[in-house]
Amino acid sequence: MRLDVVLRVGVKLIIPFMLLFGLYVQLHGDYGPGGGFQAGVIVAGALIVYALIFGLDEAQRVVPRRLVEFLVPLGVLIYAGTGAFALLNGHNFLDYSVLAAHAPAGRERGILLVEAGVLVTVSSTMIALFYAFSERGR
Amino acid sequence: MSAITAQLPGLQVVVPLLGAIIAAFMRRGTLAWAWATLITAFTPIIAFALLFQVWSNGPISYHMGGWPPPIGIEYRVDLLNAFVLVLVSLVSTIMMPYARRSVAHEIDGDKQAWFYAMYLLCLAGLLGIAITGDAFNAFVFLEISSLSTYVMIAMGRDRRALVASYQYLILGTIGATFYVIGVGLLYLVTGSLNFADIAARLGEASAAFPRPVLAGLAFLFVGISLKLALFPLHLWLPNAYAYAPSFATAFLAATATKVAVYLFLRIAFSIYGVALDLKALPVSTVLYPLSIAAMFIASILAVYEQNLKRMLAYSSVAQIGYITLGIALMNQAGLTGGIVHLFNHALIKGALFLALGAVMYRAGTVKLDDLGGIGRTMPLTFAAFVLAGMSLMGVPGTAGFISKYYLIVGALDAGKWPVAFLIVASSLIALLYIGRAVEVAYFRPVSQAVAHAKDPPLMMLVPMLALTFASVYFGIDTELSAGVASRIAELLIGGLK
Amino acid sequence: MGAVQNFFDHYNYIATIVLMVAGLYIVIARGNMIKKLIGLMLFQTSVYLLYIAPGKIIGGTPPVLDPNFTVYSNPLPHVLILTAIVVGVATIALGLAIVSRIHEAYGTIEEDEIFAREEQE
Amino acid sequence: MLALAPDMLIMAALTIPLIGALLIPLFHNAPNARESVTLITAGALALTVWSLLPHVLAGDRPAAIDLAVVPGLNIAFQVEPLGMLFALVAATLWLVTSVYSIGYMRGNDEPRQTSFYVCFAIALWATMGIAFAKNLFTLFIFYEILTLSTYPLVAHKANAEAIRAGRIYLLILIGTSMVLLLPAIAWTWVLSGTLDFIPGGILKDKATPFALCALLALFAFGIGKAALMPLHFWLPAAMVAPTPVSALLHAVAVVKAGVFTILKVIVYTFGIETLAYAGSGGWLVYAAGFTIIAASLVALRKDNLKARLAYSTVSQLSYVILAAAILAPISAVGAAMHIAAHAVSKITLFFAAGSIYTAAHKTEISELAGIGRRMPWTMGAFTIGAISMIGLPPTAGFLGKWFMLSGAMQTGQWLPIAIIIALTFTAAATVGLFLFPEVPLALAKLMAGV
Repeated sequence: MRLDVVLRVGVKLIIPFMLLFGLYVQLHGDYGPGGGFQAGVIVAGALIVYALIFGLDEAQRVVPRRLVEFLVPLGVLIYAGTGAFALLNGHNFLDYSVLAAHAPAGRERGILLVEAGVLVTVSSTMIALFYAFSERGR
Repeated sequence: MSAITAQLPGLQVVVPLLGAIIAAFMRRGTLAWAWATLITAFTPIIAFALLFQVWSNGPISYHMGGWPPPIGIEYRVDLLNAFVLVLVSLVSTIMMPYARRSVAHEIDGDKQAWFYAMYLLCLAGLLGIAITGDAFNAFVFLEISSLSTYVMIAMGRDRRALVASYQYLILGTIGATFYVIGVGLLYLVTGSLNFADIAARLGEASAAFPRPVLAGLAFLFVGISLKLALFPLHLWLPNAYAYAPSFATAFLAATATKVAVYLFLRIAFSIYGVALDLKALPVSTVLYPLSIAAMFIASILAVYEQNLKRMLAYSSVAQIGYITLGIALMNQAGLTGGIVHLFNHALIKGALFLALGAVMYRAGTVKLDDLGGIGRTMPLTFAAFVLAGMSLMGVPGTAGFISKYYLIVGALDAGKWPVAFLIVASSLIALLYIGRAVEVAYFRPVSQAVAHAKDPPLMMLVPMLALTFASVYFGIDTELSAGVASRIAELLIGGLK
Repeated sequence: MGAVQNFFDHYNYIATIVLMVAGLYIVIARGNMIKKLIGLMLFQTSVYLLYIAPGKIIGGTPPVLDPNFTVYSNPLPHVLILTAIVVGVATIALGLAIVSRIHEAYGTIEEDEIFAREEQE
Repeated sequence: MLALAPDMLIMAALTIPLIGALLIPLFHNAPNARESVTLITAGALALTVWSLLPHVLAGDRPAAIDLAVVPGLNIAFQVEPLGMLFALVAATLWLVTSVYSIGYMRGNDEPRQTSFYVCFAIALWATMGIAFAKNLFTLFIFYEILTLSTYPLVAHKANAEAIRAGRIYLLILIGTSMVLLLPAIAWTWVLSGTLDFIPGGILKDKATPFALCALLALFAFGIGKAALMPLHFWLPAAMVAPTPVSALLHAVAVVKAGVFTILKVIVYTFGIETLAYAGSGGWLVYAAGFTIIAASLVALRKDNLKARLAYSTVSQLSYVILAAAILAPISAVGAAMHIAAHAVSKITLFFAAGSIYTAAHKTEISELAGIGRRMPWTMGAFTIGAISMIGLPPTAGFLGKWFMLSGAMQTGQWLPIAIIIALTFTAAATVGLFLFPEVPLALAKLMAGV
């Protein structure tokens, strides 16, 4: 009889809500406290909780190490790429007004993309850190 | 064409930054090296274009994200930062061909690509510090370059590299945090983060809140001094330089401290100097004794050092003393001397550390006692070492002499003839430590470790010789070094209140 | 009375300074590398406070343009400190990574023991 | 004689030794070809320099290259009579020394001969640069190059003694030039805004007598190559070098570069009249006089032949300084004469010393009893050189002293006259003791008998 059955079941229940909350924080960043950084940590938290309860191997089956290492620079690339897109269109770096016909709309879209990049990088960095430290002990 | 020209300040940082990200995707060291070389080679082109623009048309202002300052981040290029940009990008470009063999020799295969990503990130950070006109943005770039530097140092073969990296991390973070506290105090009293805007508001703010303004200066001063390894805040430097991979050492010695000096000049002359009477502030009073102590104590420590890399590291601390002494003099000739030494020392130390990297590559050690007779087995490498060493001593006809000459004239102009004597007396100590290496290299019998050593492959030899040549050449043709430096000094002094 | 007034007017700065000095003291006084990092973290946190606290304006609202409000809190410090926090996290993570490798290489994370081991060689 | 334009000749004189230095290592494994390169280079240089002479004698002051390093600091060359004389002496004697050193180096089977010849050529290049320098800055550059290029020659033997001597050599010469000469140059620049050598000097009315005095002290002691006491001991130390080095460099090129520089500084930077008027040069007479006497006395006591010659050189160098310090135009001529005369006679003495070492492996004077009969030619030359050193007519040494005395008479300075005359006797005694070492023994016996 495994004593941690409560934890196992509880975590399985919690994780979807954690991910959803992460998404909420991410998207609510436009209007209130929130954004990619906070959301990234929450999303990573979901996986870390999973790994804590089910073990590192299980977690790495879900999100492999290679994928994490790929996602870290990818997020930064999304962020920098958005800025570079403006450059390629003859505007200054990070000038998001080019992303749509109407400048404020373009800026909104730009922020959305940048925050998405931040989400990817922050969450994957957190997971990468967790993997890196937890693998050390083995 | 003009569209690109307008984007140059942005590209200066964005190119290596994007390059670093893409390098992080790579797995193979050689590929990452080729990529890093390509990216690095772009940067001096941009820097020179900026320098020419600034030289003919005056300062350039670039608005990040299209937001005008002081709301948005401004990249502001004047002669001083264009000069630093040229220096950093040019030296790294010259060094890049060297990196491949040296890095392959000292770093495990699967970590090489990561090393180049860190290198590009560090380059982006350094260029970013040099180009930005925003105090907080400078902090971010400072941390970008520092964090990547810690990683590069920790990649050294020796386990002591880890401790060195840790110590640098602690001190570097304290330094950066001090800097950001200083910026915070300035922000509280002026409400702005833009260098030019702070300068415009500081006079008024200082009248209302004199103490936070002074405290801000102290925090900025200490923070940056930690980064530029001003004596006695240099403790992180010798070990970090000694145990980092050879290429990283050469790169950092040539660029990182120089950029910190730039930041110091910017804060002192473009913010405090514009708003307040710089000579009345306790900048020179503190800098004089510290610079002179650095020149002597660090040089003497270098004389007693057995590990050649550490020896040169101590010498770097001493040479930084010369640069800060030039700043402390605060007159035309002295400041020119400081700035031109920034340039010359980058070339000289770059050449010296590359030569030691070649020794490490062939002989596997840089302990002086193991290197008997190396001058005969690695003739070109050690010829480069001796020539660059002469430049370090300030032998006339080399670049080092030009800096010392300006410093001496600056000291005499300021009526401080004892300082002039201290400058020349301390450069004599350089003779001792370079001479010690020369004696071992040429007049001792060939030792075990170097018996089968020979000059490194061409890809390593050419950058080393190029920098050596430059460190002599700029003692004869000083158009690009002293010419620009004296113009910068004129502008900085002219801008003082 | 004036002193008390002064204290409550500037209590955020006093908290900042206490944190700052405490952090710095730990960094300098402790030989354990993890404790040093904790001190460093505390030190950095004090800076976050230094920036954030003055950004709040009494009676100000979140800085979303709205015709009903005229006084907004300053959003800039938050943005700056968000960046600073990220930098801080990265620094601490890197520091911890280095410490764990030092532990593997030396078998200890006490600075004096490490130096003693270096001396022996 | 080469029929080239004078500025081309200057360029040639400044490039030929350098080309030689670059070519010599190429023949590392072919000693005969290597030595031929040395000889050809030396010959070409001598020819070039002699070709310059008619132009200078005709009153021409040819100049070449004017490269501004930084505003106010130019690398520029111009030939004036003093420099011409120095270049002639050095270039001619290089040719002679080259022949001699080939024999010496082979005869003694010295190691690292290639680097020896390379450094020698670079040293000569530096000497030419010093001779033809148009301003203090150029002179200073080549002055330092000369020090650095002769350092490997001093430490050539690479044993503990040679390395120690090399350290002293480098430390004293670089030390004095960095710590004293460089500030002196910078100070001159700050005072006058130029560093050019201009007849009559550049410091007239620019500085107080006290400042002039201090500046002169910086120069006199900063130019360590002139071996003014107490900064002379690098010269005896340098005697561990192979004899050709001692002969050409430490009797001619290096030390003469020192006194030549002092002479140039006094004549063209301070201006004789400026100094004489300000009365700031008086102490130099005493300093030089002291060096002359003290070094002579030390020389008398030295048993090692080369060491004795070295101290004799220290003493003779101060003659030149003394002559310059008299501050009369005619004594400056005497100083120049003495540079040439001493060069020729001292190199003869060194050659003789080297020959003795090569042939008999003897270095101490006490071991040399009867050497004159075994090596009659060598010792004949030695005697003639020695007589010239004493300054007896009709040798070259006499002329120099004659002019110096005239200068001192003109200005009515009796101290220098006394020193010069006294020292003539000392020098005679030195040589006499060497030629007839049994005399003191006889004297001692005589005294004992009494």
